[in-house]
Amino acid sequence: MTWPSWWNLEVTAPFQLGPRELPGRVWTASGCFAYGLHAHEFTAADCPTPYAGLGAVVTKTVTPVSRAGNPMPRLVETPCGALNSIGLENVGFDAFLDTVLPELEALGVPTVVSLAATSPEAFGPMVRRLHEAAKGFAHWHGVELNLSCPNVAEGGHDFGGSPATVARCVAAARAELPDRALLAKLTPNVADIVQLAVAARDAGVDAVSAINTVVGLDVDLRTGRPYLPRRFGGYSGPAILPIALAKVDQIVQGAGVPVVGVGGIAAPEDALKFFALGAVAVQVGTAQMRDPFAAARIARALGQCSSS
Amino acid sequence: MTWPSWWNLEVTAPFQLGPRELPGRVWTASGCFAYGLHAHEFTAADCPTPYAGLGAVVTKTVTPVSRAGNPMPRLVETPCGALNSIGLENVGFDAFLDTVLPELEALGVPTVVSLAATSPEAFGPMVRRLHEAAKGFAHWHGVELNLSCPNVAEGGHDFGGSPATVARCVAAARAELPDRALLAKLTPNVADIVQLAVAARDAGVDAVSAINTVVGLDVDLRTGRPYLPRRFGGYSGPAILPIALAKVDQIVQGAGVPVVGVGGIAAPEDALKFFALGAVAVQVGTAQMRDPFAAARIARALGQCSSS
Amino acid sequence: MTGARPSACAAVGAVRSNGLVSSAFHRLDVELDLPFDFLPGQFAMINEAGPRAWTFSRPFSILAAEDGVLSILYRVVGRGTAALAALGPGAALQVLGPLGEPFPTPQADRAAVLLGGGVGLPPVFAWLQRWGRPGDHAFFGARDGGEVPWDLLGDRWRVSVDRGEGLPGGRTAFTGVVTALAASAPDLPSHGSATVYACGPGPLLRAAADLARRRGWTCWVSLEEHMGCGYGVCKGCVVQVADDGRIRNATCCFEGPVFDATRLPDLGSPAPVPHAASGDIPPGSCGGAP
Amino acid sequence: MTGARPSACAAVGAVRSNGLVSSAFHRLDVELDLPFDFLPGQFAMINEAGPRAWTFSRPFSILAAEDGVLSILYRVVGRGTAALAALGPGAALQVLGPLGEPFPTPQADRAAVLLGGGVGLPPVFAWLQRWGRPGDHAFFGARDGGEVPWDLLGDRWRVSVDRGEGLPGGRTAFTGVVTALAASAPDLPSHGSATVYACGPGPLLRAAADLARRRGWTCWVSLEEHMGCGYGVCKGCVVQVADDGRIRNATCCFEGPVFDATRLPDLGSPAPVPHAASGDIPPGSCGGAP
Ligand SMILES: Cc1cc2nc3c(=O)[nH]c(=O)nc-3n(C[C@H](O)[C@H](O)[C@H](O)COP(=O)(O)OP(=O)(O)OC[C@H]3O[C@@H](n4cnc5c(N)ncnc54)[C@H](O)[C@@H]3O)c2cc1C
Ligand SMILES: Cc1cc2nc3c(=O)[nH]c(=O)nc-3n(C[C@H](O)[C@H](O)[C@H](O)COP(=O)(O)OP(=O)(O)OC[C@H]3O[C@@H](n4cnc5c(N)ncnc54)[C@H](O)[C@@H]3O)c2cc1C
Ligand SMILES: Cc1cc2nc3c(=O)[nH]c(=O)nc-3n(C[C@H](O)[C@H](O)[C@H](O)COP(=O)(O)O)c2cc1C
Ligand SMILES: Cc1cc2nc3c(=O)[nH]c(=O)nc-3n(C[C@H](O)[C@H](O)[C@H](O)COP(=O)(O)O)c2cc1C
Ligand code: FES
Ligand code: FES
Repeated sequence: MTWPSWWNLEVTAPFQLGPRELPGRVWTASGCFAYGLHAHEFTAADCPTPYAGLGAVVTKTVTPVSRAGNPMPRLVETPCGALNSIGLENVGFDAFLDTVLPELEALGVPTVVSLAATSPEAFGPMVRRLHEAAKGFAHWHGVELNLSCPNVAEGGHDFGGSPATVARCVAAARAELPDRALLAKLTPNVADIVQLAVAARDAGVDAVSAINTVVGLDVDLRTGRPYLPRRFGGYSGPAILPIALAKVDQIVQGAGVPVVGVGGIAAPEDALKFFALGAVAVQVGTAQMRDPFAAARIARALGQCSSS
Repeated sequence: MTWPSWWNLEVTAPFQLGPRELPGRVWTASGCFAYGLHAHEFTAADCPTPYAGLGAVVTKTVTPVSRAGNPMPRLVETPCGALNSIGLENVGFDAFLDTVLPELEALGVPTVVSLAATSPEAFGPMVRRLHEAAKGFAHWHGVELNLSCPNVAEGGHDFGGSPATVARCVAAARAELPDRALLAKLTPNVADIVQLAVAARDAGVDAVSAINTVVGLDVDLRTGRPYLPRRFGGYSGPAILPIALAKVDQIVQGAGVPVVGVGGIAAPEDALKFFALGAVAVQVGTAQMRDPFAAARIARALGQCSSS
Repeated sequence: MTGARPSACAAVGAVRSNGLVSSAFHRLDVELDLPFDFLPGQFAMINEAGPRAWTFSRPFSILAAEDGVLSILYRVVGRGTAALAALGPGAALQVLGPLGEPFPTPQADRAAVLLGGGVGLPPVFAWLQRWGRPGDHAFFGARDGGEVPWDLLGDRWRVSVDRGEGLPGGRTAFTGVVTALAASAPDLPSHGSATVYACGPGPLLRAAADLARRRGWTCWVSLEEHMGCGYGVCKGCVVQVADDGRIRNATCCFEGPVFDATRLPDLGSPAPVPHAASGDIPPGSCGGAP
Repeated sequence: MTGARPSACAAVGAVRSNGLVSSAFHRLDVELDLPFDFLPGQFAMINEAGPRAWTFSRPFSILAAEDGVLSILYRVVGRGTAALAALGPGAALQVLGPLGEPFPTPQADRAAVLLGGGVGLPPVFAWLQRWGRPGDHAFFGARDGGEVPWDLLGDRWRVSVDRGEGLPGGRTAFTGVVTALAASAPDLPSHGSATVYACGPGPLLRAAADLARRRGWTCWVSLEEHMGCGYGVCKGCVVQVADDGRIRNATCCFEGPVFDATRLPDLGSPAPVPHAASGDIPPGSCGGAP
């Protein structure tokens, strides 16, 4: 591809995000690359490893207790994307701290840990324990709060929908995380995402990640019923790129907080669009499922151009 | 295509919608077929006219005074859809009543008139004038309130975002429209579309149309700036089908009001998915731009199967 | 302008042949399932058939339509035209046309001056084929000699090129813009006695309008704008035209693509005046059309 | 189960050949840009390269991989396989593999009973090619005689068909399900002295597990589940397995697709017990995974 004249960002150079310097601006998104440990021996003709040039692997969201997730089927492909209903299947916070994080550190994988909890205040103790367990880890760079989960303590509504709750989550985590980057991942399923970003900013976040998946549904024509057992799924992939770009633009213009762009990135050009709007970094989700080297290839393509 | 066994709706047979019987369940959507008058002499090998089997043409939204619309470019194609920023260019309500509506009546085109206004209360007088102008018209079946426009009287926010305002719009129109179908077209750019549908239902609507376009943005890589002069556009086409299906399902399950499904329909299978969820009718928008016979072909395909 | 247009059909087509006719121009011949008639200056919306169709069809001027075969000439500039160029014989297309306002027919007392630039050739080429008289003048401009579809043009067309490269043996071409070639032609019609028919890039159209103004000729231009529907329903292709001294939006696809150059402020004709009333709803995020 | 798996590569492939090898099975041979090794039972994720790639690649068992050419056998069942069938020589593919847990290698004291149903043939076929010994038994079942890839199978495979139609001259086949053919074979290994390797539709796997249970044989089955990533990262392909008497989710792509049939409640093996703890967040609309 030919590169636009305005483009001059070094995506594979370190950059400062809050208290922490991260090694690059192209990351993998939570939930689409597991804990980052399944592909480290994979090979490709054009890329040394799936981590090459990556700024971070955002690990699959972990919850205080492990989860078995939702019934199958959990995925539907649509013409330009997919719906997922994984239901946050994960190994649980303890196993994550005991086995996953040390392995990432040993492999030297730059890591941002995605967390979900059952109440805003539960994030504080989780972050504190993470901090203790990862003391001295050189490759653990930050925490991303997944705020799109039902808030059990407050009636099952999404954490993510209320600015006040977003603020409480961020404040609880920030208090325990002075020296690593803190990100809040916002849901697009609201009328005004800028309010959420402002709340996160005021509560001390270093950046917001936008966007998580969009609520969608597909019908199984054989039965006439929703294809996913829980009816709704999270819509991701190229189809949501224009929606993600709109939300990122709104936040950049309206909230004055650094933004990590997520949603629909499958090619270097897609990532460029987020950077053009002012995103400080990007995450590759669904495309990483098809190609374990997707983010690395995007980083390489964008890196080559800025260094030439 | 082979038809699912559960499918038994007669989409090209008349059906009752509130006080009015409409001739069919496949309609064209507002803004994608203008006033329905540009294609009536078009021919196709497999369809007698673009109106064949249609339940209604929903005309381009008209406003009290004509509008020149937004600057060019107004459209961007995305891999699975498009963004538009037409800016409601329209001939204005007077010209619509004087020239457009009589021509539709003369041609026998089943018509639903889409209206927007500057305050909720303005809908009352518009509907009254429409009613007077169309007295005795056999093919004018109803009004669709486009509630996704800025509410000037109330600070420029979208009419469509507030249940209370939706209720006022519907009530104002309903009072003047005892004998035609009244629909409210809802915006998807809210946290909870069910609340809007409930408000519309309680204020006396016969059905809600869901959805209007989703806010999106595309970047022009040559300049690094948003491609559309007004940054944001309305996202439509196959990419939004899963979002529209989700919203329609939420309304059908949660609001108990008839729903007309709109968003992403390009093939008979897409329309089937809305009917499977309980929609009483569907509208074809963006696909009608590519093919003036799109809705007619969908009606024909679905009609053939149910009558066989 | 020219009276009844042939009515449009939504046809299904199959590629008969598709390939380069010069270094940059592809010619596509499509067999249609419906009879297809057109007037020079009209265009067709073309798209792949089936699930690979793009959201919007692409507009192409009609080069010819004979015995159920539609021909266009195109340059690859983006994704749609690249996809088109990859299609082989038999590939299925959807075709909507003929569409738009054609070029006016000839006037007995006026010679025609045809100006075609690059892939703006088809409408003026079709005009000459259909209406051309011995005294009409045809000029075609391209970037270089390799780009020129010499066989298609035959002897009637005088050719200009920006750069002299790629000229095949035995061919001559003026070096410079096509309007300069036309202006310098020794046999040009006198003041007030010609009509210009022009299609090509913006600078060509501006130069054509300017030439016509200076010579007192009528000037018809065929414009290109981004299009959504091509048949007047989406308002996605408006151009500004002057009517009664006021500027208003006209759809390029339905009121155009052919316009009288004097109605187009963008071609330097009348002085622009403010827009017609924009209604009482402010611009911004608007229903289905933010 | 079998020790070190070859590590996977994300390769770029070009179709060498792609066509029907029976009335229903297509064989695709792809040249890869990287060396490719595999163990029988492993699979590859395959997708078109470039902008026409589907969101998710599709999993196919590996039939063979020799000299940089990967071969699969597939049936057209939906949009991805239909698109695959339309590709001609030279078409670009993306290939990720080999993936998943292979079938165990042979045990000296046990004969192998290979059971392949329909497009479940590749993993058991590849097993026989790689590990087969004279005393092993190979059974293949298809819907009818036309569906059977006779040339590929050669003489070693005994064939069953649901319906006798389409049998080419000189070929014989048992009419009935493939497990009935196996159960009725006169030369079957005795109780406890065989290992079953099975791949095919659910009913075949259940019948295979049942046959093995009754005969005291070990039984390995290769499962099919919908897949997103194929390499263990999305949790989109879980199957329920019994571990220590409890049922938990295992990824079909990474812990499988080959499983010991006795661990699979769905094959009628152990009695299902409640799920392992699901954590303290209720199911429902969950972050990125509603
Ligand atoms: C009435 C009319 C007749 C035309 N006739 C011909 C013809 O005979 N032969 C031919 O080769 N082309 C013709 N065009 C232009 C042709 O439609 C565009 O080149 C084509 O749509 C580009 O599609 P794409 O997907 O390849 O490019 P895109 O990826 O859509 O765009 C590539 C570049 O082309 C520009 N572009 C896109 N569409 C248009 C457009 N409609 N007008 C001007 N610039 C555009 C874009 O801004 C961009 O810079 C005509 C256009 C119109 C409006
Ligand atoms: C490990 C593994 C190995 C496989 N090996 C082969 C093989 O060697 N040859 C072969 O022809 N097929 C094989 N399959 C099945 C193959 O992956 C599917 O047929 C293919 O993904 C269907 O894609 P599609 O787009 O054509 O169908 P879709 O449109 O995706 O679906 C069509 C139908 O197939 C079903 N389906 C889709 N994916 C799967 C799946 N993964 N498993 C079961 N049913 C599915 C759908 O529910 C639907 O009924 C294998 C599957 C797995 C998991
Ligand atoms: C299978 C799958 C699982 C996901 N799991 C999570 C998760 O655990 N936590 C989270 O914050 N986001 C999760 N997401 C959302 C992605 O991180 C990302 O925000 C979203 O998919 C949009 O980006 P994309 O279009 O690049 O996929 C998941 C997405 C997918 C497709
Ligand atoms: C070019 C364009 C113009 C539109 N104009 C209007 C409009 O005037 N009024 C309205 O209610 N909706 C308008 N819409 C929205 C459509 O009616 C429809 O709700 C939306 O496009 C989703 O359906 P689709 O995916 O089938 O296009 C417009 C959409 C497009 C693409
Ligand atoms: S392209 Fe739609 S009105 Fe001209
Ligand atoms: S398919 Fe993604 S984990 Fe198995």
